[in-house]
Amino acid sequence: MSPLHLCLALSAALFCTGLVAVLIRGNAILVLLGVELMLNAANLNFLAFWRFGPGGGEAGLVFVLFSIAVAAAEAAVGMALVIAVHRHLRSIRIADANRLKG
Amino acid sequence: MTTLLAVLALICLAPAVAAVLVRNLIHSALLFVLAWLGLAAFYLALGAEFVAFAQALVYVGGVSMVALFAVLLTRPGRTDLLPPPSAARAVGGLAAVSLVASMLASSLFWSRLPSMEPTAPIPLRRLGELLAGPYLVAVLLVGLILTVALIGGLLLAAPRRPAEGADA
Amino acid sequence: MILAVAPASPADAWLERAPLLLRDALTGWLPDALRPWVSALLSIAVILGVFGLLFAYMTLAERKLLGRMQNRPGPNRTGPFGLLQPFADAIKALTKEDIVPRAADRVLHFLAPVVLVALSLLGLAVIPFGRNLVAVELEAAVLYFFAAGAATELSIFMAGWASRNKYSLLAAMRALAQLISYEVPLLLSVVPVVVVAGSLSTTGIVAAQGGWAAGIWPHWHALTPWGFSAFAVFMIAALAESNRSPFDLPEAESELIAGHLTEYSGFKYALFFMAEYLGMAALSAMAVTLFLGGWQAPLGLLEFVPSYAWFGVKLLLLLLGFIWIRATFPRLRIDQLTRLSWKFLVPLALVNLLNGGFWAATADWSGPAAAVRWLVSALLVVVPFVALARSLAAGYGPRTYRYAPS
Amino acid sequence: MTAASLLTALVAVPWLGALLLATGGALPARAVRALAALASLSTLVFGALLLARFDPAVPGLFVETRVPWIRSLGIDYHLGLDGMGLLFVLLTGVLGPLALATTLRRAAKVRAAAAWFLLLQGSALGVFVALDFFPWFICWELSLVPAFFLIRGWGGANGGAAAYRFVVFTLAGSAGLLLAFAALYAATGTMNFADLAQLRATGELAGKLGGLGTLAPALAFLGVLVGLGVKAPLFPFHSWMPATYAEAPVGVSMFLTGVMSKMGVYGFFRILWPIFPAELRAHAAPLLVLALAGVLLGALAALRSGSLRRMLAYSSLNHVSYCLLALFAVAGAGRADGVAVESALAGALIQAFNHGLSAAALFFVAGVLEHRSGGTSDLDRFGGVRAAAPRFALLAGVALFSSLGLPGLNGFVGEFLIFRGVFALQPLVAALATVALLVTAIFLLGFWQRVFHGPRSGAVTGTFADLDAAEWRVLGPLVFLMILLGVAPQLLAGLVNPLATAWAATLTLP
Amino acid sequence: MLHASHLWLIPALPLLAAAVGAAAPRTARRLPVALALGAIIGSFLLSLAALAGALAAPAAKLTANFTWFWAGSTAVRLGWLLDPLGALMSVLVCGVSVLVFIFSTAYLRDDPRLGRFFTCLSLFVAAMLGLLVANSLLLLLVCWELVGLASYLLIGFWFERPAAAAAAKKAFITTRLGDLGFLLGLLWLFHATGSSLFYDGGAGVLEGGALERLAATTLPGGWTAATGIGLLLFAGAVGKSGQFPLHVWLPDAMEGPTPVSALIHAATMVAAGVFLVARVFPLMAADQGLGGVPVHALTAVAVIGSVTALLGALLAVAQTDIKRVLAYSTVSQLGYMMLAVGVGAWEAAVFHLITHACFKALLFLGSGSVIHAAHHEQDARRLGGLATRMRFTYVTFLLGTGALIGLPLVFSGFWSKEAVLHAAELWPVSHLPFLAGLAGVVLTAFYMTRLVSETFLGRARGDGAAHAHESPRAMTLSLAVLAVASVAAGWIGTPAWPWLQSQLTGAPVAAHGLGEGLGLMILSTVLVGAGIAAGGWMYAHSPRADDRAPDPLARRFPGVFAALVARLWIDEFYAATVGRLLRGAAALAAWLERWVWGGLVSLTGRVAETTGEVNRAIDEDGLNTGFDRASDGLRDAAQRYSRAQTGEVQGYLRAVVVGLAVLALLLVWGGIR
Repeated sequence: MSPLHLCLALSAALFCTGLVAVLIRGNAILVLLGVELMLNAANLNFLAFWRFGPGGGEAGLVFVLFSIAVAAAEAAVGMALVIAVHRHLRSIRIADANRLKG
Repeated sequence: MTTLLAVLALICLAPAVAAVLVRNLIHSALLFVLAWLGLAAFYLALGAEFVAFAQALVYVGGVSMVALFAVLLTRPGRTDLLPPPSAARAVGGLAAVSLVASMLASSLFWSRLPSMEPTAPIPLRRLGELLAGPYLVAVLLVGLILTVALIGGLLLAAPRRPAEGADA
Repeated sequence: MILAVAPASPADAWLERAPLLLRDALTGWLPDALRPWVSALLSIAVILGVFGLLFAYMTLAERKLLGRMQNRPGPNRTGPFGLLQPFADAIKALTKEDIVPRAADRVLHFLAPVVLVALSLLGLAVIPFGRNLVAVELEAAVLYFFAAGAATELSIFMAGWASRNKYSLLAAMRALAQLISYEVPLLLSVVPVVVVAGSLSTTGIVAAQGGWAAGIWPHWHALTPWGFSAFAVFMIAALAESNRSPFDLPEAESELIAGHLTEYSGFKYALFFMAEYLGMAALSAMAVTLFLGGWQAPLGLLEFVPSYAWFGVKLLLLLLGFIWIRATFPRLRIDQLTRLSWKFLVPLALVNLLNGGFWAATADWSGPAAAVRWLVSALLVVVPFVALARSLAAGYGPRTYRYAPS
Repeated sequence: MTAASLLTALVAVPWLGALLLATGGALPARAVRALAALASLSTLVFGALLLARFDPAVPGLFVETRVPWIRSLGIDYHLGLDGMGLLFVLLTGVLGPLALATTLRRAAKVRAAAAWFLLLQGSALGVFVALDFFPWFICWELSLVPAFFLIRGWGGANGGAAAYRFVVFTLAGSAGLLLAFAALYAATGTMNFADLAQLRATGELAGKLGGLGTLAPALAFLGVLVGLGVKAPLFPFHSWMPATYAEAPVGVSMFLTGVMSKMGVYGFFRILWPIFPAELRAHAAPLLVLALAGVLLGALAALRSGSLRRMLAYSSLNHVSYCLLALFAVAGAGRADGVAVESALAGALIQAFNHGLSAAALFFVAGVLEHRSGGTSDLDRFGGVRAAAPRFALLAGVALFSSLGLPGLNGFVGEFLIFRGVFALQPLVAALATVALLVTAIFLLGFWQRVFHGPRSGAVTGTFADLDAAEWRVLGPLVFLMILLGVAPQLLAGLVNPLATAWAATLTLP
Repeated sequence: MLHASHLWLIPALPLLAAAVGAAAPRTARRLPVALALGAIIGSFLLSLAALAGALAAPAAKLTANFTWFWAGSTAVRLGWLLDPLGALMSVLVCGVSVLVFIFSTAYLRDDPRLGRFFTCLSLFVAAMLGLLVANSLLLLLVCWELVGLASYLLIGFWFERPAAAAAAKKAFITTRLGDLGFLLGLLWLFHATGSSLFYDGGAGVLEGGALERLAATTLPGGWTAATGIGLLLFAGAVGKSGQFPLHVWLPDAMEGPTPVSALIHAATMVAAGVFLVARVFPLMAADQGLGGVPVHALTAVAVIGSVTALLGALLAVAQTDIKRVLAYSTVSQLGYMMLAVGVGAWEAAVFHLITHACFKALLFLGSGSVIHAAHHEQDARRLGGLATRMRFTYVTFLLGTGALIGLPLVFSGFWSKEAVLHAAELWPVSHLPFLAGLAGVVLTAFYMTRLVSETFLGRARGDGAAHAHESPRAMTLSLAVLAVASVAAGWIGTPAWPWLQSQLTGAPVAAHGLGEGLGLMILSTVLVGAGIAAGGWMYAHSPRADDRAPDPLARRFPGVFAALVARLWIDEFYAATVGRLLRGAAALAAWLERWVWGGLVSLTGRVAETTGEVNRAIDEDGLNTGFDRASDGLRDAAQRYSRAQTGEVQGYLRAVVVGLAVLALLLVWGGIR
């Protein structure tokens, strides 16, 4: 098994783990963390192909940096949203936030 | 190399899986942190030093803090311990697992990826030149996004507790 | 072998090379494959030993100095001048009962101090203690240092949460707010250094500070206007990061009964204590590296003194400064603390970022232009400082009490 | 400063000012006015700097910057100035601050008004310096937005309706413009004015456009013509104008007539003239009739207007039509004597500048009258203003006679050159157009007689004040320029002569 | 001696005075007066020097040309011209101006806007002098218009009076109508010759080459360009000099202060038309005519001039306002001048211009003195009996009258009028101008006698006249100087010593004694006598009893008199034709604006609206019922399906992922085979 395959396998596994978190955890915070994990998995793919890919892919590395920055922004806004939702509904269960009407 | 990576992958994957399954929210979040740290180590092993430290700094220092704050501020009590409806959970799990299976299968067994020699790591200075050169606009845009996110987070969460969304 | 003639360069002086020679002597007999591992272990051991001792005597020094400053003798019973006091304390802490509350999250309660100490030590790996004396040579060392430091916050949270005690939890929250607030100016004050030195590597930054202007004025960053400003911001933020007075709210004994440490006793408590001092030492070491020229001698003719000695002197001076501050300033309120960070230090550091950029962009100015460069840079420090200080102090007068406590 | 940064700063500084004002917090009104005035005056400063770089020996662009912008579409960030552009930039520099001061003087919501106005000014400048259709069109359209809001929010009672009409009309015209350039782009792959003119000069353009369809060249020409014609305005695309000028706040009316109508004239010279010369020549006769109709009917309609601002609006139509008359006469002339062509072209540009000055001054006069009378624009409500406000009457009189084309004031020079050129090319048209001179005199003097002469009556009561210092500051410079440029027209002619000569030379080539 | 390149100083001095006066604060009354007086005296001295320079070389056209600005690559050039005509006229204008200025200081002493008055006067003088020394038709046009502006300002000086304001506007617009011709003529000239300079070292438009070209260019109608241009330029002169049919503004212009009437509307500005025609005489005469008969632009000048001479004299007969009488008299005399130019004797015209300027200024100032004394009463019917109360004014007015009606031998008007009539008699084309001139002589004598009788003789018929007394010294001084000039100015151009003619033409004119025109002189003397006799019989013999009494002439010829009082309904005719045409055109334009162009817009909107309405109707009545039913079904179905819409994000996500998984599986398994 080559390192590239390993990386891809880990990436896929992490992605699925994140996905499972998103799908089955009822808590909004964990859902958000799951999303973060999925992003990480994507980052790992970038890095893997940067390192073991056909070469010349400096962009892969740089992209990961941007991706991390954006993920941080996403986390901040997401958590703020969760807090806002909690203030409104007194709950952070995603299932409770099923109305568009405030 | 592969061995090291495999060990690190396990270090990374195990907490992640545990985090998804553990019922205690705080534990779950802390396990996520562990997973991210493992991932940072994995990056380090891949030769992406800068990215690894950035990952640690941002996820361990930033995202995890935000998440923990959110957990504490929302005080879910025991509610999170209730599982979602079991049928839905089963369906979701099944779907996810099938997806995992298909992806793993495709990526590991049937892909015709050439096995490449690892490229040389990029010197840090080169990375700086890249960021300040061709990617300058992107850097500025990311800065803008972060600023907007900061302000947006503050606005969303601020009315009662001004400090809570303040990092990122 | 001792050479009688004067060495050609300070780097060749035997005293300078003594640690390396010692290392080579110790590892020289090993097979090649093992040598890096052993020398790494050796570095770890040395760091642990030196900083362990430093921790021990820092506590003593603190108590003695505080005592002196408060007009009392301080510990003087154990050993001559109380010199064995730290060891007595250590033995006491080790032999005390380890109490874990029943409701506590046992795992996290245990993990918190361990993680904290471990992470506090991590940062020391990239500090160049002397010429060629660095445990791990990293390109992104500065980044690494702060990434490692970021995890300390986590362990404080763990400690607070795992205790299942509302005081602990509140203290943990306050600690987090404080750490996050001061992380920003801390990092921002470092950025101009990186910009000017053009390197993220600690050795590179120290090397950039070598040499003297006009033979007497060291090229230390703290001795430039922007560097001075950054240094000041860094040190204030470092005070807060290491939970030292006057920013020691999370463990404020009088308000939160020692905060997140409430439910800790014995050796775990000692570990927290140790982590605090180690963190302080690490940040001070970083400050020395970034701003005070690292191991560089202040004057050319003092170069005969070994570099690690210079580093030690500087580090000790900073640490004594910490103690001095603790003895001098009253504790801040939580709102004052956050306000200081967001409304004063962060803007100041941001302006200083600009200042550093200006400094880097004008590196080739010389002669009269250099004077202009200094002047502009100084203005960029003084003007925002005055403006921000005024706005920060606006509305503060002698304290009045509108509502009498009933 | 480099030329490129000068050009960019020229456009960007008013926009920056607008941005600052729009996003800045609640500033005191005094600070808003000062900031706005500063941003607005920057145009004059940059204009002066550019003037210092002007080289009469160069007929084309004396400053230019061209940077690829959107490579995939072949769009460049192409700015540049020749004498003509500089002329209009200077006009904007003179009128912008004055109109701004007028707008802000008594406006509610000063900050918003200032921000909109600066946006308007910057956009107008963008039109004058952009040489690629893409940035040019952005500015062209962008100028509509602030104008709309200024008219609607700060205008008269029917400002909303007028603003809608104005915008709908202009947008309809712009649609034509856009389609035409879409066709040009489809045919040639470029939207750069200079490139298109080059293609035109080498004769490739016709073939390429023809490739789109036999009607394509004519339709493209028509689209551009309508787009520019609405703005200028060219008869009969002017129906938006009287209501708009009458309802807009005075300062905006000043700017609309002084600068924005010149955007249309400028477009005729910058786009239609170099890119569609053949079509222009082919359709010169009907266009000449339209311009003549604008000249005559504008003057006649002004004669019938009972409201001051409507009268001035029609007078604007009349004056702007002179410029177009000159252009169409030249276009239709083919190989004609160079002296006449030069004269007509130089005259048209000079007239555009001078009309900007005098029309703005007259609108300001109308604004002063309206303010003093509590908002009425009805000519019958005034009388004897000269007795009540002699200084005002003096300055207003200079503006009026300048508009009337009295020799010695600036209005004469342009009209004389236009007539000189047009007479040589189309004597009959020139003779007919002179009738409008008479009609102009009749309605302007009629206005003067009714409002300024006679015993005090109507709204002119004892409290009717003479000009105050702020009004002096607006009207004084305008009147000074009118006299200066009337006596020394070389100041303007020097800017446009190289271009006029060059154009005439290309026209007289076999 | 003044060099041509310094000629600009002559107009510049008053212009400066005007500029300073305009900028001076309103409260400073004395400053503009002092400046204006100083400037005009300076200009007077300068023009004397210029005259000396011009007379030193009468035939040489001394010029100083310069470039005003460049239009394209061609220069627009202006210039100054020093020749006897211009210099003489400058001296005249300055001289009369000095006197009028002095007069005005007294006449308008109490006016609050005295400073403004002198500022305007200075502006006028500056422009007039510029007009005289201009060597460029363009510069001449510029000054021409500025003169018009000054005239406008001064007629409307008392702008609070609606009549004055209306008269000012009428004057400006009527003259501008003529100016359109002038402008077109200038444009044509510019186009044809490429220059507007009169003399430019051989390249000017009044010099050989250009004239030949102009005369050789023929138009479709058989006219030459010279004729066309000449006629167009003459149109300008018609407007400015109050020639028929554009004479209507001049009587109305009497609404201005009397010194203005004297200076501008009698002595100088109105003569500018004559000056213009005299100036471009070579151009107008360039055409050789048809078949040897000089039928060209000048013919029109002669015809218009004679018609005006007769018409003005006729209309003057029935006027009661003393200034209006004098105004129509001016119209008539200007007609004489035009007549003279038209028959080719432009030097005679200039001669008459000079003498006329002196005596008409005298008459106007005299009337001003009367009006001033009679408390601004200027209706002759309410005056009378002033001869005893204002003896000095009476005597000078009589001298002026003598000059105007051409009492033989002594008075200047006699000599100049003889020169005009003599030239007309010799005109080969037609004798009608000559006859009209003779008729005018009778009428002139008649109406002036009537005027003098009504004003000065008899009893005072109004309060103003009853309490009148002699005017102040400043006024009488001016009257005295002008009286001397009115008498003496004729001696410079008698047939016995034709100094003026020879200086003007630049060639010696033979003195031929009194013999040649003796018959004509006797004839005109007789005619003058007849006019005086008729007037004296009707008016002096039996003066009116009071101001209500009907005019003696009206008693005898009521119809004629009514027509003359109504000024032959010319104004009404214009109002009914030109005015209505213009109003109609304007109404049409407004109508087009409102209904056609505006209407098109509303129509477009209306059409869009109607289409929408129709559309709506079709939709609602035709299609909607069907759609309603279908919609109901849809709604029911949708309600059923919408139960899947739980609002649970994770539910949706699960669905998505299941779908994705299926797809992925398909792809993967599909990819294997």
